[in-house]
Amino acid sequence: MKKVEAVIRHFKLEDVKNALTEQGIHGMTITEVRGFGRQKGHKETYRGTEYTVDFVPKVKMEIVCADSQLSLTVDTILKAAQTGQIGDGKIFVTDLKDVIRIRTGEIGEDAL
Amino acid sequence: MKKVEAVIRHFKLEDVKNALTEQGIHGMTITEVRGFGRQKGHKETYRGTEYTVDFVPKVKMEIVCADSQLSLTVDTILKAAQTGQIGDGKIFVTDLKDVIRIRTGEIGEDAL
Amino acid sequence: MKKVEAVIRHFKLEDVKNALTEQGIHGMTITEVRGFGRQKGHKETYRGTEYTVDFVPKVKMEIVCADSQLSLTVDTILKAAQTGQIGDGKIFVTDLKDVIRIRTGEIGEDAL
Amino acid sequence: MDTRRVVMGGMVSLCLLWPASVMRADDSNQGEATVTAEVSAGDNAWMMVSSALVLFMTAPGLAMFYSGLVRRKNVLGVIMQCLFLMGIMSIVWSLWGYSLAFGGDGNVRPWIGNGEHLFLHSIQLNKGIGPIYTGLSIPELTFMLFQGMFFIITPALICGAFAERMKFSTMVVFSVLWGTLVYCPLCHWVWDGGFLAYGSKNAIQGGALDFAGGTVVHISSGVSALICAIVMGRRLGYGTEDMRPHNLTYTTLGAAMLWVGWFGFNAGSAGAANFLATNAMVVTHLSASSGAVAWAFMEWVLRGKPSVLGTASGAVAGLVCITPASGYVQPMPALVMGLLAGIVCYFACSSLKSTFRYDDSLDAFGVHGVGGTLGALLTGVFATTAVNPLAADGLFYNQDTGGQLLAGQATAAGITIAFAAVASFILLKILDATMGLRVSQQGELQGLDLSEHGEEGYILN
Amino acid sequence: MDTRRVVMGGMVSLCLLWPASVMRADDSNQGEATVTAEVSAGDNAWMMVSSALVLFMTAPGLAMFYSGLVRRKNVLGVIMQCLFLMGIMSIVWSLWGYSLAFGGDGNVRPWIGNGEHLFLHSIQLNKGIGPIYTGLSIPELTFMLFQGMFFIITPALICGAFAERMKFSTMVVFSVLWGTLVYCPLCHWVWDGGFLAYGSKNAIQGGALDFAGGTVVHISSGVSALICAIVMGRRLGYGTEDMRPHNLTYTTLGAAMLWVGWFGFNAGSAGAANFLATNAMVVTHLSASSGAVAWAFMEWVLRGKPSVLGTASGAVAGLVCITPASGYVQPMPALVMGLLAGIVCYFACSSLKSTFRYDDSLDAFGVHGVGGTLGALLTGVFATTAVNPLAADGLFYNQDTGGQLLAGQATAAGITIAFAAVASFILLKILDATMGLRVSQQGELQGLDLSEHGEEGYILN
Amino acid sequence: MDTRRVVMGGMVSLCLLWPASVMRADDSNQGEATVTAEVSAGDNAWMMVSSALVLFMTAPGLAMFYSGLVRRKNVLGVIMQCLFLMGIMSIVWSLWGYSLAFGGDGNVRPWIGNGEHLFLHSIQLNKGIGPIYTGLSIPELTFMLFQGMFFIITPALICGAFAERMKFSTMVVFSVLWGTLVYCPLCHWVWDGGFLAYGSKNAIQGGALDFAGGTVVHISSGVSALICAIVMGRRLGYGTEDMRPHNLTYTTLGAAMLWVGWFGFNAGSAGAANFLATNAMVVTHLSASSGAVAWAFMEWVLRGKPSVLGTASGAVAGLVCITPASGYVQPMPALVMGLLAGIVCYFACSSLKSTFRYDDSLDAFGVHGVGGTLGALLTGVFATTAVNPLAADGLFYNQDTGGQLLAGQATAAGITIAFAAVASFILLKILDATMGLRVSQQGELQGLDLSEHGEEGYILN
Ligand SMILES: Nc1ncnc2c1ncn2[C@@H]1O[C@H](COP(=O)(O)OP(=O)(O)O)[C@@H](O)[C@H]1O
Ligand SMILES: Nc1ncnc2c1ncn2[C@@H]1O[C@H](COP(=O)(O)OP(=O)(O)O)[C@@H](O)[C@H]1O
Ligand SMILES: Nc1ncnc2c1ncn2[C@@H]1O[C@H](COP(=O)(O)OP(=O)(O)O)[C@@H](O)[C@H]1O
Repeated sequence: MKKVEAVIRHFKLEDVKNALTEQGIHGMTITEVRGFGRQKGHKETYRGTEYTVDFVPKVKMEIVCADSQLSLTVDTILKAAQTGQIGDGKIFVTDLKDVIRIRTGEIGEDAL
Repeated sequence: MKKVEAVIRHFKLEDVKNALTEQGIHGMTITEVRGFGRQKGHKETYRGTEYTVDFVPKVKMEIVCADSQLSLTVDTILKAAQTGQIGDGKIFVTDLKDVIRIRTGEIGEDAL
Repeated sequence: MKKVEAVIRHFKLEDVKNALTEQGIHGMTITEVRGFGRQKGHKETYRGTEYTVDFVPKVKMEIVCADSQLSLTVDTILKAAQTGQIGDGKIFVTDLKDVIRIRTGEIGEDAL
Repeated sequence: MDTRRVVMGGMVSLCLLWPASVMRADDSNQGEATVTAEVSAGDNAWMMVSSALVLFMTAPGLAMFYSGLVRRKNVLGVIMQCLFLMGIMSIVWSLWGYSLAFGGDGNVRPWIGNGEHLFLHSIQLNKGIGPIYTGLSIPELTFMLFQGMFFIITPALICGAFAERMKFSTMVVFSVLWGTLVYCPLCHWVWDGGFLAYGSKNAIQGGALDFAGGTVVHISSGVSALICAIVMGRRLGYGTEDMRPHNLTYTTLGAAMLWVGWFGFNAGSAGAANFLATNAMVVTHLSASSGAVAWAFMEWVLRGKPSVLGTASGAVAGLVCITPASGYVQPMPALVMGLLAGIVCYFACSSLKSTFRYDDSLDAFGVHGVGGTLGALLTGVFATTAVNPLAADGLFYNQDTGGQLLAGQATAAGITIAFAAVASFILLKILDATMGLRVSQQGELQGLDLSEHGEEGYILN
Repeated sequence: MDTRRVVMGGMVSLCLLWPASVMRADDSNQGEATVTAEVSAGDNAWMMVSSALVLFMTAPGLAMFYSGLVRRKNVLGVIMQCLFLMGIMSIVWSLWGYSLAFGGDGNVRPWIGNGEHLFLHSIQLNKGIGPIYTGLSIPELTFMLFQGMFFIITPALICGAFAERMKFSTMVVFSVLWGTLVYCPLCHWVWDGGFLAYGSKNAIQGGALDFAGGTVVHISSGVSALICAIVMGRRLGYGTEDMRPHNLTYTTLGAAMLWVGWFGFNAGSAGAANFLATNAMVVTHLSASSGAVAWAFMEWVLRGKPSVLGTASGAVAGLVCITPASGYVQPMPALVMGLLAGIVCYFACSSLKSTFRYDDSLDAFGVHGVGGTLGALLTGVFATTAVNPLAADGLFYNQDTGGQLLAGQATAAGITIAFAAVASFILLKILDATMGLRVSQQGELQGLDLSEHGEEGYILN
Repeated sequence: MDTRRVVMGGMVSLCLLWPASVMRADDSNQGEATVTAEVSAGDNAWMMVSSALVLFMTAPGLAMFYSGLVRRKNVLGVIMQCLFLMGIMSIVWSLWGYSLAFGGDGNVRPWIGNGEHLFLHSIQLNKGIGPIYTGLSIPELTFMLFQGMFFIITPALICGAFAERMKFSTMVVFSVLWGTLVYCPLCHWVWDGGFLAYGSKNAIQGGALDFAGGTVVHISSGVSALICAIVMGRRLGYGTEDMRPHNLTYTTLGAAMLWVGWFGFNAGSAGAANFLATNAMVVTHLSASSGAVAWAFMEWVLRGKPSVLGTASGAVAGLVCITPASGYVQPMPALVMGLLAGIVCYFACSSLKSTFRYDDSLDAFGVHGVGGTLGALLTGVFATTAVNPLAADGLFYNQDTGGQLLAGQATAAGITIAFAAVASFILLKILDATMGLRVSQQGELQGLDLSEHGEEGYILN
């Protein structure tokens, strides 16, 4: 099994979620994160004191899926999250040892 | 070493934490997340405009442990977090290459 | 490729970020987390009712880097985040299967 | 559905307008009964301001004070209780509440008002005020409005006891019934010449001094709150889960608003912008001050740190305690009253509750019940005719009159406690059997904002 | 740069001080025209309080009410609109607005005021008030200030329609122009004896009763808001993205503040702390109450749950509706008016908007436009000379005078609607062509707090 | 422990009640000295409202304004300072502060008041007011209360300078000492006929006009704030860490509340609801307006974007600047004063601070010190006898009287600056040596909410 982590833009969240569910991918967990990369932050000035805000708010999406679903998942995210502007984000893929569903104790792909 | 990630219900956090510490597992990191899965969200209506809220607030717990502690950790979480209702959450297990304690620079299981 | 996750103190964030960028590491994603470990929490009393707050606010930093950059990354974090006091945090290293840049679809180290 | 709606609407409208047309027809007759005293602009201005201040106490004041103390998932539930009570209690007050409380002459009808003011019928054109309050130079409507604000905040105070678990529908019915059956009689007893009113013909033990609502407002609501907390039972997870206040900035800002609004509550109870109002305002301010400092110092000494919640709670305790006394005591005794209120309520909230393990979620009893009783008694100690010739000298100044006064104060407090407790208990039991008191377990876990109102308080991402 | 700054500053200063010195020189002449009636401390106290209350309505009241309804990223943008309008509109009012609105005699100049009060020149030393308001015993400056607070809140209400997308600079220019070209004439027509004023010589259809701003404030702003919403177009992502209110605690607390502040708005419109003020305050309170309860009950019946946003909105709807009527109707009809306002505005916000799919972001039209029109009409139904001998009996009491009155009310409402709509439309089109109405798409996505003001509302980690 | 508690409590009670009983015994004697002027309901209503408004300024007003500007971890610490000062300063004021400030006749005792009003002893039954303020028709208790509110807010303003790092215990001691040793004398000098009072027998350079507290409140607190900032040193991480305001919605809402409350501050300083009060209210409003707009425009021109923090700060700057002048200047000059305040304070906050690198965390000096001084001087320019016959014509109207006046204003400002600076410096050095000024480094890192009070501001998950 694989864990797909995608850091995306906030306003793409709804689109990505819908695209994924349309593809039959029905589970995910999201986290508010702040990212730093090529996309520049911005400056804020408070009574003349200037702050450079480097971190940009992003959403991280974690999706665990069977190996067979990996490319579907990645492709779907890629398509739905892309704007072509710097700051669209990244997708990270990790190997997963195991998944367990807490409610039933089911293990592996059954747990998804 | 392993990283155990468990997505659980908020009101189970205290129970799970206590169960883990009772078992001698004394380190963890938690994050506020929102989950999407079988558990349905809810509808909210604001002056007649209806919103479907799909994401449900959950807590993600990350516990790094020695390989030998893995099953104890997973079992403890399973037992403490279960309600039997849809939405109890999942446990993900990943292999970890390395752990370092920042304070001392210790590496591996010593760092836990 | 590797994913380096570092749980650090809030007030070290700026230092660590600067140290990393100085070393040419220009991408990272951070999350607000709460940690539990050797560092004790504190007590809060509200009208005579006492609560023990076990979880301590921390920042989690995720940095994906090429294998060759791993030790540089870890060392840089270690140095910048250390205070020597209990609670400095941990660094976790995981193997990463793949990285994709959403904007371009680039894969692997090119995506960083 | 549509026809049902129309019919419903029509009926409601009729109900409300019938008195309007009646009253219109009656104008000629009423004309004679109309009181036509001169309106003093200064007094009327002050009483309008005071009315606004007392409303301001309920919301934003109390709404912030209370809502900050609950968990995030119940923040709207608490605000809703305050806001909805502003609506429903005002309607009830105008339809029948004012009449039950202030109708008839308490010397003649010591138990409950009559129907003379139903629908505000008889007073809406009065430029002056009726026989009981003949001294005042404000329109009776102003008086009605000012008193109506008390009718809102009193049940709102009770909400502190059952926060985070009571069904909204039951809360509404409870408040309307409680207002009608507990508040209105009490108000009549104490403030409309009834059998607890100081100097009333029928007064028991000479009656009690209650300038702005020690018995009527604070003891009654505080004791009822305790009964609510006991009858409803504790919140799920009480004692184990994290139930820290989710937003102490709201609570403390709300406390400050209560402090400001309380000037209307107490100084407005003079019914005029006279010296008595000034005295009430000064002692109110000083009692709040020493209450705040006292509670904070208790914590400082006993726990090592003064807390902002403690300071805010102490201020409210001081305000509660001075309420019945504010038209009768002088500045230095007010400092002492606040001091005692801060100390006594501190122990009530921290020790009493944990000893008996009832879940008075926001300490409505610990602050209002205990502080109100303390205030009622201390009024018997510190009242002085130097401030108010209509009062008597309390125990501190004169053993004879003071002893008598204190007995009257204690009797009134006791009767209020017993009455509020019994009546609330019966009401709650009936509602429990019919509508149910608590939300479902799932609703409680999810939080009242979502389960009762389908909304969220903060969406901050 | 530096010299530019100095020159700029100098010019501005000159502009403002020129009238100061002129007016100083003129003092001797002005002396004669000065009205020297006695100031009543009570009335003046009440009117100063009322002025403060109306300012309190704009901020924190409306600022909280509105800002809670937008998304987090636009919270400061909304507060900024309220705060900046407090500044700029007050300046405009003192320089020329008051003169355009209240200069000259409306019986003689029915369309627009004259320049007699430019820079407050002629009134700043008046201890009494000019010919139109001769009954009042307050300094004209007090009256000017009180009216100036309306000049702030009216454009601020419009902001609800274009929230989350309008350019700040254009908003400022629009508000100044709208205030000058729409508000001032309307104000003159209705309140300075112009052609819509009840009893004015030039009145069309006998003119309309508008005690505290049904036409001048609520219809005008509500209708202009609708035009803004339509001309500006919908927000990006409207209908698909999550646009839930980010902080309903602000919205409900703000609604409570509006409620309290509205006492100044309506009861202050009596111009004195007399019986009429009391009546206005009582009916205002009752209409808010039944509005709140009615809207909540509509939701309860139709959707299963009463919401706190609904309750707050209903209270505001009730307040809007009673505004024009508050000096003319009695308590029970006020309950009915609030009830109807709650129901009608509920449908306006939930059905109308979704049917026609305009994006009146915060329902400025649904509440103020619809509620204001309803109130203007119902004034023609429930007004009674029993409350205010200067009024007429409405349809509910007398078919003849009532029919006539209702016709006058409807005419004034119609003219206000047409005028506000056309004028706003033209203004917006001109501004669209010159300055542009909307922020860039990127700015809208980022949020107005950052793109327009370079700040963030909450930094909570 | 328990016995200690009882003993402590007993002693405190004794302390407070001793004067109560004394004063009781003295009543007969005091009777003669009692001033028995007629109370004007209108004036008293206004002064009670004003007192409430000034309290409202400290909290919620200033508490929100300031607490929004710090980091999340210190939000309660700031609110606590305001709330606790409401308590402790009021106690001090009633025990000895009022007597030191307003006891005795300043013409006779130009340096400090005497003990005649200790414990409010001699004034608590006065229906009128003492010799210095003979014109007023309010009870002296009202005057005492109103002035007491200033005694709260002035040290609260200083808190802006040492926010996020000062020990709470030291802050309390500092405030009590500062209030007693700096505020009370200053107040006596300027407002009780002392050597800085305009027209006083002992006045230096003729004394200074200070209607509502330019020197007494703003210069004194602002300058002391600067000394605090310098003596305490900068916050840890100043200049490198993220110290952005954590909640600008609070700051701006708080600014709006300050604006509203300031009507009580300035117009209340008339002591009556007369024309002078109206004038003060109007010019206050206009100065706030142009201050807000001016600061925003400065940012707009120099940085490209007007900020909401700038607008709020500008409003406060305008309010500060008009404070000493509000009973002496006319509307148009008020617009100019606000304008200048907005511009000057903008530079003070953005350039001065960064140039000299002191950490005046919330710009207490930049706004109150600088704005207050500017206002004191401009009073000498724009004051006019047309508004207030007791004043003199300023430089703008008359070179002779104006030059003299301006000299008096400058002298008073200079003396206030020197006195506040030196006294604060000495106080701080003593406290540093004895109690310590700053929390531990660890406490500062953790935040004052936890380290000093053991509480958290927001628990939002
Ligand atoms: N090396 C990295 N490790 C972890 N997260 C990264 C890394 N590089 C980028 N990110 C995340 O991806 C986001 C987008 O990256 P950025 O370089 O700004 O744009 P793009 O992906 O379009 O090149 C960042 O905000 C950050 O959250
Ligand atoms: N495929 C997945 N990837 C990541 N997280 C998931 C996935 N499926 C479920 N989750 C997480 O687990 C939570 C519970 O899942 P859900 O399907 O609702 O209930 P259950 O686990 O009882 O079947 C979700 O809210 C989500 O946070
Ligand atoms: N086993 C673990 N799994 C995951 N996170 C951990 C673990 N142990 C510690 N942490 C994280 O590291 C932080 C610091 O750990 P702690 O034991 O307090 O101090 P130190 O690392 O200096 O020994 C914790 O707050 C927690 O977030």
